[in-house]
Amino acid sequence: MAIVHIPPQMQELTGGAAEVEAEGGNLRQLVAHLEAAFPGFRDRLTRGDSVAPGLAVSIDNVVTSRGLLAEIETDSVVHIIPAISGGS
Amino acid sequence: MRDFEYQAPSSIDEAVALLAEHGDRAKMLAGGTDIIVQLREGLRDAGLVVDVKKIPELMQIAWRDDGGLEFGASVPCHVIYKDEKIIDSYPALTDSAKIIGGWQIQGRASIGGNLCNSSPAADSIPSLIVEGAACRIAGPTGERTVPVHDFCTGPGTNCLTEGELLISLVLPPPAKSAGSRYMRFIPRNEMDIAVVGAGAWLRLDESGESVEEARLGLAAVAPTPLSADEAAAWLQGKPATEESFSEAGDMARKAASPISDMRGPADYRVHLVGVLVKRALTGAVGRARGGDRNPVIPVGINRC
Amino acid sequence: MGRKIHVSTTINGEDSEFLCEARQSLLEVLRTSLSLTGTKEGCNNGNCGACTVLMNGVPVDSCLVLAVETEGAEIETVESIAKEGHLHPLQECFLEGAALQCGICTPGFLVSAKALLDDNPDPGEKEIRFELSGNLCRCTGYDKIVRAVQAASERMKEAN
Amino acid sequence: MSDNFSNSQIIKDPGDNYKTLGTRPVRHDGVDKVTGRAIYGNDVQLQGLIEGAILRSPVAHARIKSIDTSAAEAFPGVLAVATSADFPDPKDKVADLGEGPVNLAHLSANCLARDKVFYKGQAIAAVAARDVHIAEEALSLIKVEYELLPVLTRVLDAMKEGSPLLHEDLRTNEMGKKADTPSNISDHLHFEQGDPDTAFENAHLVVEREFKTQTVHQGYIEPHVATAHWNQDGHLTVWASTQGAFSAREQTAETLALPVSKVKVIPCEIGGGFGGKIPIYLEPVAAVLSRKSGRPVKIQMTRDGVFEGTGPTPASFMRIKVGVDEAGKILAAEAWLAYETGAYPGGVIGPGCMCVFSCYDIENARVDGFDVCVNKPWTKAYRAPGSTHVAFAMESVVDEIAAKLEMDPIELRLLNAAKEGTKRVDGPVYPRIGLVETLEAARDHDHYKSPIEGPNRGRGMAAGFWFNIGLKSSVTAHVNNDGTVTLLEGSTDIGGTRTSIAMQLAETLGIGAEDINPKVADTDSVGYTDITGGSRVTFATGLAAIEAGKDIISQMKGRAAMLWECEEGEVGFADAVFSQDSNSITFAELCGKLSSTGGLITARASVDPQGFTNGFAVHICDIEVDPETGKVDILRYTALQDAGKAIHPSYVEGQMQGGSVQGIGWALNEEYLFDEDGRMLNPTMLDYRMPTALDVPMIDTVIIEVPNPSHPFGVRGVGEPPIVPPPPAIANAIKNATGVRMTELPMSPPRVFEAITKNGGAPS
Repeated sequence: MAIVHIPPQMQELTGGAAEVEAEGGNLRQLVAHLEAAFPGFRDRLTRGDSVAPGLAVSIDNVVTSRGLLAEIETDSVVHIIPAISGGS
Repeated sequence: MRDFEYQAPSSIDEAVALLAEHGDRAKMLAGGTDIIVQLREGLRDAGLVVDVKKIPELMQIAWRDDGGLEFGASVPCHVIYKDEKIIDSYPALTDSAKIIGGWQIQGRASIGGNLCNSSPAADSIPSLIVEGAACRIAGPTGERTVPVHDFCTGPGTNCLTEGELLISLVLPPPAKSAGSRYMRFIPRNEMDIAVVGAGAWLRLDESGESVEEARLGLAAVAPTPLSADEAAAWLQGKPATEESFSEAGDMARKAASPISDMRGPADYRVHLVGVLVKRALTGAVGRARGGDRNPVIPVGINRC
Repeated sequence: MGRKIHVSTTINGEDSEFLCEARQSLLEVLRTSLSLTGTKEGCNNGNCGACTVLMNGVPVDSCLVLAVETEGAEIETVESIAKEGHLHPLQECFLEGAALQCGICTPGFLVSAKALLDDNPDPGEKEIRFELSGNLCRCTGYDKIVRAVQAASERMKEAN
Repeated sequence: MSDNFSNSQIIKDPGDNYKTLGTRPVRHDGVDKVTGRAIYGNDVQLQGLIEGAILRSPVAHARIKSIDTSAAEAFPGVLAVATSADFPDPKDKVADLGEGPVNLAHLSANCLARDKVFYKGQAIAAVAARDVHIAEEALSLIKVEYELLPVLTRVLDAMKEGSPLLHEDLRTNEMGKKADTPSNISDHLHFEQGDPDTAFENAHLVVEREFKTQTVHQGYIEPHVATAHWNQDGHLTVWASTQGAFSAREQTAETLALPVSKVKVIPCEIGGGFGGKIPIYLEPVAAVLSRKSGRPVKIQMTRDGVFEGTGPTPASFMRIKVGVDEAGKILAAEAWLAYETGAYPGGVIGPGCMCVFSCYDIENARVDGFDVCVNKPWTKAYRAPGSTHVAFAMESVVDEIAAKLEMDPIELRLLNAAKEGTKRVDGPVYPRIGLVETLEAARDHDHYKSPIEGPNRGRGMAAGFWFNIGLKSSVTAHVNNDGTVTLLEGSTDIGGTRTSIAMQLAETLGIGAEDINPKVADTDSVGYTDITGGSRVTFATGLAAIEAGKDIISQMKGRAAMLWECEEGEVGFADAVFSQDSNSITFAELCGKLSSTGGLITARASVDPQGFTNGFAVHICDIEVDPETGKVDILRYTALQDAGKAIHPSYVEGQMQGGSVQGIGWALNEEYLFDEDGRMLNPTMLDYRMPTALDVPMIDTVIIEVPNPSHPFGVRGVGEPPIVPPPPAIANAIKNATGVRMTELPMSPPRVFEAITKNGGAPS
C-alpha cells in the first residue's frame, strides 16, 4: 500500500487524517481508490484526466509531470503540493 | 511624438527672429537631453524646434581680459570638465558638469541648457550661483545680463521672455586662496536626479584659517535653485573649521522649503541640506588650500 | 505626415545620405532607414545607454539625438568597431571573459568602453565603473564587463 | 584565462574527470553579439512591415463603458485598429501554458482589456500604421469612456472584510476547494507539520517580526516586442522575444482560438527575461492587427509600457515567528504570508510558502499564505519567484536569533541546515543537496574570516533556496561528414545556454565544444520544449543533448561494424575513438565515411525528466552606512552556491554575479512607487533605480560542485538562487553596522536614515 500525505486543507476529506494508505499502480488508480474511501477526493485533486490546476503530486519526493498516469510502487510515498511557477 | 519644423540658425539675430516669430510654439534645442524627452512624453509641444548649436557664440569658450570666463550656452558638459583651466578656476562647475547624467548625456547636455530647463533640481545652477555667474541674454530689444540666481522663476520657468535667447554664461575671474565644490545626494551613485544639491564657494584670509567670503547655492529644496545668503554671510570671518561649516549647514536649512515627492520626504531633504552644505564647504576649503580640484567620482562615504 | 528632410552625414566612415522627419531620432533612422540594427533601444529616454553611438568621437545616446542634427557629423556605431574582419580587443575580451549574457546592452557598452580607452588607455576600476555608469546591464552584475575592459586595456597597451 | 576575468573559486567533486565540461570556450553566438549582427526581436525586418502602438488605461480600476476608434481608423497612415472585440471570447477555460495554469479570460483581457481595467497601464486598444509615430498619434484619437471604481493598492486593505471587490466572481481557492463568498483573496495555502504550538511553549527563545516588500520589476533591458504575419492561407507566424517559443505558441493560439499547428513562433535573440518574458502581451495583438491590415505588424513596448503593462513581482506583507532552544536548535517556526498577485489571480504565493523554511530542518512548522488581487499589474515570475521575499523575512529573524544567543550566524544555520532526508514543511523529503557544504565553504572563506573594521561598517550573511524544475526538452542533432555536429535545440538562449548544452553533447561524443554548432530552432523545426525558466535549461535540455549523443554513438557503432564486418556489439567507443580488436577509427574519420555507409546520421531526443533537485546560495557582504544620509555602500561581496557540475564556469559565475546584483538592487533602491489612485510614479529607468556599474563592487564567487544525482553530469540549475540572499544579507549587515534592524524593502536612504534616527543613532 502506498502512503499518501494529505495536506491540512484536504484533511476534511479524510476525516482529519494527515496520512492514509491507498492502492494503485498509477495515480489514476490511486485516486479511484481514495475516491471510494473518501468521496469528493477526485474532484479536489483532479480536473478531467489530469491533476487539478495549481496542484502537483510528488511521488517518492519527485514531482511528476506524468499526471494521472504516473506510476506508483506499492511502497511509494505520495505528497500533494502546490504547483510551482518558473522564473530565471 | 508629433512632428515639428526644424531650423538651425547660424546667427543670434536669425535665432531671435525665429523665436520672436513663433512665440511659445518654438522650442530651443541645445543638447536635447531634456527637450527631446519632454516632447516625446508630451510634456511640451513644439511647432518649431530651433537648434542653436550652429550659432558660434553659443559654442565658444573665451577667457576675458579680466581673467574671467565666458562660455557659450550650448557648450556640452564634457567640453567644460575636460578643460584643465576651467577645472582649476571653477571646480564646483566642473563637479556639476561631470555628474549630469552619464557620459552619453554629458556629450550633449550643456550648462546653458540645464539652466534654461530651470529644474529646481538642476545640478549646474547651485554651482553657477556660487561661482558668481551671470547670464548674457539676447532678445528682440537687444542684450541684457541677469545674475544666475535671478534667472529661474519657478519649476521649469525662467526670466526669458518671448524671442529671448541665452547666449553665454559669464564668470568673474577666479579669486586667490578660494575654492568651490558641488555635491548632490542621490540614492544611486550616478544616473539620478538630486534629492538635494549644494554648491559652496569660499575665500580664505591670508592666514588661510578663517573665511573671508563665502557663497552657498542649493538645489531641489525650493521651487527654484537658490542662494543661501544668510548662512553664507554668517560664515564671513568665521574659522574655516568643521564646526563652522556644520553650523552654516544648520542655518542653510532655514532657507530650504522643499516638497515631499518620490525622490524624498521634505524633512529628510531639509536634513540633507545641512549635511551637504557642511560637506561641500569642507570640500571647498580643501581646494582653497591647494587640494585636488578635479571632479570627484561620487562613490563612497562623504563623496556625496 | 511630417515633411522629409535630406541629411548628409558620415556613418562608420562612409558618406551617407537619408531622408527623415524632424521628429525622428538618430536611433530610429540608424535602425529603420539604414538597417544598422546593432544599435539597440532599451528605454528611448537616455537612461540605459543601449543606443550609445559616437557622434564626432563623443559617446551620445542616439535616442536623444534628432537625426536632422547629424547633418555634417561623423557617426560611429558598434558595426564599425571590428576593423578589416578583425575583432577589436574589447570584443575579444568581452567574448573570452563572458562579459555578456543576453547581449542586448553589449553594443552600447562596447561603444562607451572604446571611447573610454581611446580617451584614457589605463583607467582604474572606479574610472571604468564611473564612465560606464550611463550603460545599464541587468544580466552580468558588471563584474565581467569591468574585467573585460581592464583586460582589453592591457592588451591594447601591449600591442602599442 | 579565468584568472584574468573573474575572482572565482571552484570546489570540485572528487569524481570529476571531464574533458570538455568545466572549460570556458567562447560562446557560439558570441561574435554576432559583439558585432551587432545578432537578430533580436526588434531587429526583424520584413517586406511591407508596419508598426503598432498600444493604448493603455490612464486609470487603475474602471468599467469600460465604450471605446470609439473611428477617428483613429480615419487617421492618414493608419492601417488597422484593434480592441478586445477582435479577440474570440475566451470563456473561462484554464490551460497550462508553461508557467502553470492560466485562466484564458484573464490572459486575453491582459493583452487587450475586456469590459474592465484592473490597473493603470492595462492595454485597451492598438493601432497599426505606416510608422510608430503615426500609430501613437492615432492612439490619442481613440475615445474611451470609463466608469471609475474604487482603487485598492495595498494587500492588507484588499484582504479586509467588506473591502471593494476586483472580481465579483472570485472565490478563495483552498487547494482545490472554493470558498462560498467572493473575496480579493484568490488563494489560501496552509501547511503544517508536527505541533508548533507546544513547541513554541517549550522554546527558550521566540522571535516574531513583521516584514514588508514593494513591487519590483525584472528590469530586462530589451522591451517586449513581437512581430506577427497572418498569412492569407490562415497560417500565423510570430517573431517573438520570449523565454519559451512553444509556450508563446500555445498562449497565442489559445488567445486567438487557433490550433497550434496554424501558429509558428520564431524565437529571436532575447534581451533578458528573468521570468518576465514567459507570459505574452503583444503577440495576439500584433496578430489581429496583421489579419486586419494584411501586413506584417511589429509592436515594441515603450519603457513605461514595460513597467506599467507587464508583470512585475509582488509586494508582500509577512509575519515570521521562530522558536529555538538554548543551543539554537529551531524547535518551531510559523509564517503568515500575504502576496499581491495584482489584477488577476495566479501569483507566486505557492513557492513563497514552500521556500520560507526550505533552508532548515524544522520539526514543527506552520505556514499560511495568501495571494491577493489588488489594482496593480498582474504579477509574474521574477527569478526564484516568491523566494526572495520570504528569505528576507526568515533570514533576518534567524540572524536576530543568532545575535541574541551570541552565536555565529553560520554556525546557527549549520546546526539547523536542511540536508538529504530533511522533510520540507510542504511534505517532500530532500534528496542529496549541498546547503551544508555551501555554509561550510562560506564559514571557511577568507572573506568571512577577515576582520571588518571602521565605524558604520558591518558584515552580513544569508542563505537562499530555489527549486530546479525538470519539464520537457527536445533536441535534434545532424552529424556532418567533417566530424562536426549541428545541434537544433528548443530552448531559447538568454545567457549562453546554447554553449552549455553543446558542451554536454561534446562531452558525450568526446569532441570539442567548437565541433558542435548549436542553433535555437523555431516551433516548426524542433520538438516540443518547455520554457527557459526554473533553472532548467542546462539541466533538462542538456539531458536531451546527452541522449541524442548516445543515439549518435550507437548508430555510428553500426557503421563501424559495417566497415569492419563485425557485430555492432563488438564495437567499443571511448575518447572519440571507435574500436574493435585491432581496428580503430576516430569519430571524425568515421563521420567522413557515413555517406558511403548509408548516409549521414540524424539523432533526436525528447526528454521529460522526473528528477527534481534544489539549489542553495549563501552570500556574504560587507557594507558601510553613511549615518548622516542613510545611504548604504557595498564594500565587498561574495556569493557561494552548490551549482552541481559547472558546465561552463564563466556563465555559472555570471548567473551568480548577475543574480546577486539584481538582489542588491531589490535590497537597496528598487521599488514601484504608486500614488493613492494606483498610478506608478516612477516608470522610467531613471527613477526605477536599478544598480549601475558604479553602485556595486566586484562579486566574488565560489562554486561548490555537489553533483545532482538525477543528471549524468551532476548538473543543477544555477540561475535563480543567487537573487535570494542579498536583501537579508544586506539587512543583516546594516544591523551589524548600525544596530538597526530593517524590516522593509527597499532599504533606501530615507528609510535607513529614519530607522537610524528613531534608534537615537547618528547626529544630524
